[in-house]
Amino acid sequence: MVFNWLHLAIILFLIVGILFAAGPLILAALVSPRARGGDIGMPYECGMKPFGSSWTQFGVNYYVYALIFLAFDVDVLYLFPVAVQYHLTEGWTAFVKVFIFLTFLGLSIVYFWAKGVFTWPHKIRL
Amino acid sequence: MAAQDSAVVKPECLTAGGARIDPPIIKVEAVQNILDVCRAMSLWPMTFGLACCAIEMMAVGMARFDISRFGAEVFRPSPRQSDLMIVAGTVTKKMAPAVVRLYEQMPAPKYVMALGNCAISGGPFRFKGQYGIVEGVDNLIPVDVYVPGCPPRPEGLLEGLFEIQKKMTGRRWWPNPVQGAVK
Amino acid sequence: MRNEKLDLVTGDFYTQNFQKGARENTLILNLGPQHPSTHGVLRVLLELDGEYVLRAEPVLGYLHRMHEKMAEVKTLVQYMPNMGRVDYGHPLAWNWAFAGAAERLGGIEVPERAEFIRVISTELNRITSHLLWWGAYILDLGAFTPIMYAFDDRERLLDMLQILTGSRLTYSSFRIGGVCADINDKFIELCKDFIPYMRSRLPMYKALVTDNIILRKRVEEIGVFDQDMIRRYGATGPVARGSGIDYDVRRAEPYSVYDRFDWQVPVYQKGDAMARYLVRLDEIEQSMRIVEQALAQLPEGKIIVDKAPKYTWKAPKGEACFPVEGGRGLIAVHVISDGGKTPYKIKLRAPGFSNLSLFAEASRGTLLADSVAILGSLDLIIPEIDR
Amino acid sequence: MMETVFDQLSTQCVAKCDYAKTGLHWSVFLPASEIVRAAKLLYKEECFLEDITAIDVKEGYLVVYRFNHMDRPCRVALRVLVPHAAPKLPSISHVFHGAEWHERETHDFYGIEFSDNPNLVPLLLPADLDVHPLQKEEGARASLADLLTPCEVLRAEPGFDLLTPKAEEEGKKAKTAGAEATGA
Repeated sequence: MVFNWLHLAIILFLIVGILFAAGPLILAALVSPRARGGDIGMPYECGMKPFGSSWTQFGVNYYVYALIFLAFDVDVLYLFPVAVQYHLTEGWTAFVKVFIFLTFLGLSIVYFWAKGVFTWPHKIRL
Repeated sequence: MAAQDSAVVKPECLTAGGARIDPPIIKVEAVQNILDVCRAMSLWPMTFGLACCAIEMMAVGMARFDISRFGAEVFRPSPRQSDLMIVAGTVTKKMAPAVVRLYEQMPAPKYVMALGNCAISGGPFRFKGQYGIVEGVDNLIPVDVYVPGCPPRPEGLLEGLFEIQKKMTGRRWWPNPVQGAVK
Repeated sequence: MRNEKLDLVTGDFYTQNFQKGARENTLILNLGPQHPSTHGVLRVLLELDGEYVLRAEPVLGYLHRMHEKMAEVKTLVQYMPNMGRVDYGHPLAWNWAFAGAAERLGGIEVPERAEFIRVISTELNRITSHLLWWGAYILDLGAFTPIMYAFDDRERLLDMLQILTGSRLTYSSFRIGGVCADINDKFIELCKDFIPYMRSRLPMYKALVTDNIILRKRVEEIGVFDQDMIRRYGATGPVARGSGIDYDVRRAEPYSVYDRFDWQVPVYQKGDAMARYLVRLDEIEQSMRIVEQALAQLPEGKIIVDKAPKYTWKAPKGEACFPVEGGRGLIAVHVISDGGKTPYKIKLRAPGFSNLSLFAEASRGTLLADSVAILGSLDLIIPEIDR
Repeated sequence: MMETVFDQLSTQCVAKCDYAKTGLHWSVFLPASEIVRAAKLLYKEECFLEDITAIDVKEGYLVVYRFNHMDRPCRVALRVLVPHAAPKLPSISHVFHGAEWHERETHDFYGIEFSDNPNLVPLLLPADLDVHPLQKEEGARASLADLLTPCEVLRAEPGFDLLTPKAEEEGKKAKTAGAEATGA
């Protein structure tokens, strides 16, 4: 594999990127004084000692929200190449294919809508 | 580097909670001076309004007295992102552990301004047989600047800010309203 | 990775006491003393199931400044500065309540001009209190600009009140038997400029904030209090008037010269946070009307009764209570004296104390963001609650 | 309107106060057992609780409940005398829920126990401070008759002598309760 200027540029770009990101952090660690001891390790909760841990069970809504975001995120991933090549296609086939792909995602929205994931009532009965 | 100067405050322990501040690894005079000026020009105060002085602290943040002319208008609610703790109001005995914990949870370099008579010495609530307040916040945490008044006028708070900047960088950066020249 | 260090039972006395009634798998959180939306040092213990508040318990006392214990150490005339620091939102109402109670006890008649100066300065102070609440409340809901406008107007008011009282925030300018400073032309001129200026600002606030769809979504239908709940907790002031109860101490038990002015008491029926918001904004308009009429009818004469009580004044035996309509509700100072140099006991009835006591029931089952909106709509000043 | 409430209660003394001098309309003395019934009656009358406080006098702690009405303002002060030795009172917080805090505050300052108050932990004082700051020393306590402004007693139980100034203060008018009751 012949080593030419392009590879060097890439490596340089990599190093500068890392330095640009990590540099201030390292500089700050070296140059600034450091607070130690006391409650600095304790999680900040308005000046009070926190109680119990936050590793408790949450409602399923939050998980489903993340799931829907993930689905559509991946969906956009697939749509990128389609967008690039779409002007080369002719006829309706490409359109129909993308349409089918999107309807399945739309179905997931309808399903979760029916399950009540998107309804956040202002007040719940206890 | 006021509260952090080991010469100024005994190094082994700054607060009752056993917190202390270690000096930086690279201690080059020139670098520290430059950094001090940068820190002085962008002090981020923590919204720690306890009582009446908090309203004057809010008034300083607003348009008329405008603390943002001096770089300190970003009032951070959490101690993790602030480096100036303005104790604005009466510290009661019930609130004392929270004050110490908030001070300890601030990253170094950190500075404390005791705003108002209550934070300096208990102020109007210091009388024989008082059972509820801590007379002066310097019993709990090391204080850099005391701003007297009940409540001090917003100009007083700005003067306190200049004092902290003077303590950090060694000189006053803004014209003195009375003499006009920079001392 | 689980954080073992925290699994052990921590928290302080109140957290453990609160935790006894907690359900399984809920998060106990401190909306603690140092929190941007609690305006001072109010701590609320929340039991959360995800976003929903199952149970809330306000914990007080983080700003208890022993006003009632100080009353037994100081003489009556010395106690006035405390009244400026019990409630720094509307201190002149507290000055009035205390001075009124002492005057009732001592049977002292206040001259006409002093009564009018009291009305003018207290109503202007009510406007500063409502502007402070308005700016801070919208700041709680997330908008930063309105507090800039509110404090801009408030500074003009503070300049005017500085002429009458000599200080910016913690006023103690009332005296037992009158007022300490007279109205001069500069004050009247500033007042004459301020009222039309403020009247031009209120429509702008209405357009900028009140009709803003984001605010309406955050504040309408939130924290609905019915009249029975208001009575069970003893909430008064804008909190009660937001739920359709037409109770204003200036109208119910008219004191001083309030019955000579023509003004309305704004009352809204829905009882949600929006209703309380609108009541306070309308009250700014009503206070300006009162100030205008009071300035027009300002009589000549002394501003303090001659031989007004001095430092060593001993109040006669007996008890007296004087209710006043403060910015947050019914303020009552109850002075009990045994004829000695210092009063036997002074009880301060703070409206914020009762208004906050209904928060636990009002925020059950609401979203966390809505419970902050309810807390802000109660207009809390913490030293008045902790006293 | 308020008279009907007082008639249904077994009050120790009912007095109509002069509003101009004291700011109160009625001042009623009740035994400790009557307070919950009084609260229920006043709740039916749509009154609201202004506040609860206590006065430390020679005879004991005088716990003062002040009620008021929102449409027809009429400030009623219900007074209950509780001995120093065992200051105990039934709680009215299940009738007026706002009373829970007022009772906790009075418990903080005076150490008066309010039985079945749902959460009788210190409200304003630190949890570990077990001194009750507003209690007076033995010598500083005044007797009740000196403190309250004399008001026109409508009805008083024969054995009720709290409001009569004690005979041993020589400059005092030695009015006996009997003369008042017959006069009303």
